[in-house]
Amino acid sequence: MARVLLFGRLRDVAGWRERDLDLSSLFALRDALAAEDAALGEALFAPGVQAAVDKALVRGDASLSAASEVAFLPPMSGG
Amino acid sequence: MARVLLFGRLRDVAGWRERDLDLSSLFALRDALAAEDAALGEALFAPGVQAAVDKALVRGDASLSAASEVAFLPPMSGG
Amino acid sequence: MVRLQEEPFDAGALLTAFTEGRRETGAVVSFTGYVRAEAGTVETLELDAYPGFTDTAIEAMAQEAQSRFGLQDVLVVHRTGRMGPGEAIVFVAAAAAHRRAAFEAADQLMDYLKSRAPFWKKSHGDGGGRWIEPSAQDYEDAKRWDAPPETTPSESS
Amino acid sequence: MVRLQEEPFDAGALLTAFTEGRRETGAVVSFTGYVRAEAGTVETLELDAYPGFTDTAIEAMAQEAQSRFGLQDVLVVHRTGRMGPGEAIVFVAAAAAHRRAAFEAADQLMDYLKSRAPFWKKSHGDGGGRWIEPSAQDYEDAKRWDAPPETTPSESS
Repeated sequence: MARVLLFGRLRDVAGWRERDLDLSSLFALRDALAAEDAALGEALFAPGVQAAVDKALVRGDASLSAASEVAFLPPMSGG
Repeated sequence: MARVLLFGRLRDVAGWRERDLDLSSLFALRDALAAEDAALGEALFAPGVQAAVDKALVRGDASLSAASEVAFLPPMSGG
Repeated sequence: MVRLQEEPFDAGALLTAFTEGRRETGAVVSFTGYVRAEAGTVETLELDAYPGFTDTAIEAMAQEAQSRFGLQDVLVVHRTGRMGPGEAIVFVAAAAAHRRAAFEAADQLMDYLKSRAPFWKKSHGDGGGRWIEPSAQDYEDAKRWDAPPETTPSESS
Repeated sequence: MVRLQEEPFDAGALLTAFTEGRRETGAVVSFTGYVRAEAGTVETLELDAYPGFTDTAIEAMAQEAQSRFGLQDVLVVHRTGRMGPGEAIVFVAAAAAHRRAAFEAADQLMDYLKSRAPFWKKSHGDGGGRWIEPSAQDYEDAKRWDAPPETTPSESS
């Protein structure tokens, strides 16, 4: 059960901020979200959207454990 | 009777800050101060020392009235 | 020190606390950023942060500025959540022996914060909500500091 | 606004008053300068001003910065007389719609104040009193701003 967090406009698109999902890799998790919600899928694959696992940015795939925290981060606005 | 004000190190050299002197021009006033106190005279003619009459810097000579305020200003230190 | 908070802050009170008891400090520069009314177009601003990620990223920026400019101390306080016009959103203070270091550090830190800090910003106005990204100017401002320290703007000019 | 005073001031209290009720202001930069202890060498600093001349000169600097950088407001508070280490000697604040103008205005104003303001400064330390003039660095810093506004440091880099 990885915890999934959405930020910025991803929250508006999805209609939620936080969910628990039981998937073993980042790409599998993202594909599952896209399959369930096409608009969110499009937003997750949009340019500039990054993913963090346990508060560290990751490029490419990453394996997830039950305690993992996954965050999807649209382009940052600055402060 | 022009009022004469000294600032910065000129005060230390002269040993006074303010005096009234009855002279009709800036150059005559400066010469009188120099004649009376050679050390002050040297300090007044040192490079960078400016004079103000009625709070405005003057280059060259200026005539003085009884109500004139004359200030001798050594190089400014900044704040 | 970096602090994210939902509560409003008073910039002057932060400056008073920051400047207390500094006998070797010659210069303190502070920056306070506000939500502008922009003739009524911005009603409120909403700022999302990712706790544990956003503050860590800002702490890294603050430490980079501290070591680059030889600061004695640095403070960043940033609000999150909803804010109205006239409310302070960010406060940065830098203490140094000399003023140039304090000015440049606060300047760089603000440029980085405005363009690279992991926040997500939404303005709520007459036309509804709108997500905001850094302006081209913000990106340009931040790039000024990417050259090595030997060629910072003030030293090359 | 320019104020010369013998009394100590609290920079934070000045900033609080300066920032109050600004709905169109996006950025406030403040600078506070302190008498440094310098490992015990400076016991006190004595600053002579010429009332009616010194404040007029600083007012002209403040107005020049205000029009050059399009400031909404500017404040200079400068102490005169005797000050000890750790005491604030000068406070400058600049309010603008955008941060770049506020930073550059405060920066320029400080450079001008440090090199061109009509003060006479004496340090009283272990070795007796010593009159101080601006450093070569102070003169160089001030010269950065003498070019026309089109070529200020930040815009040319």
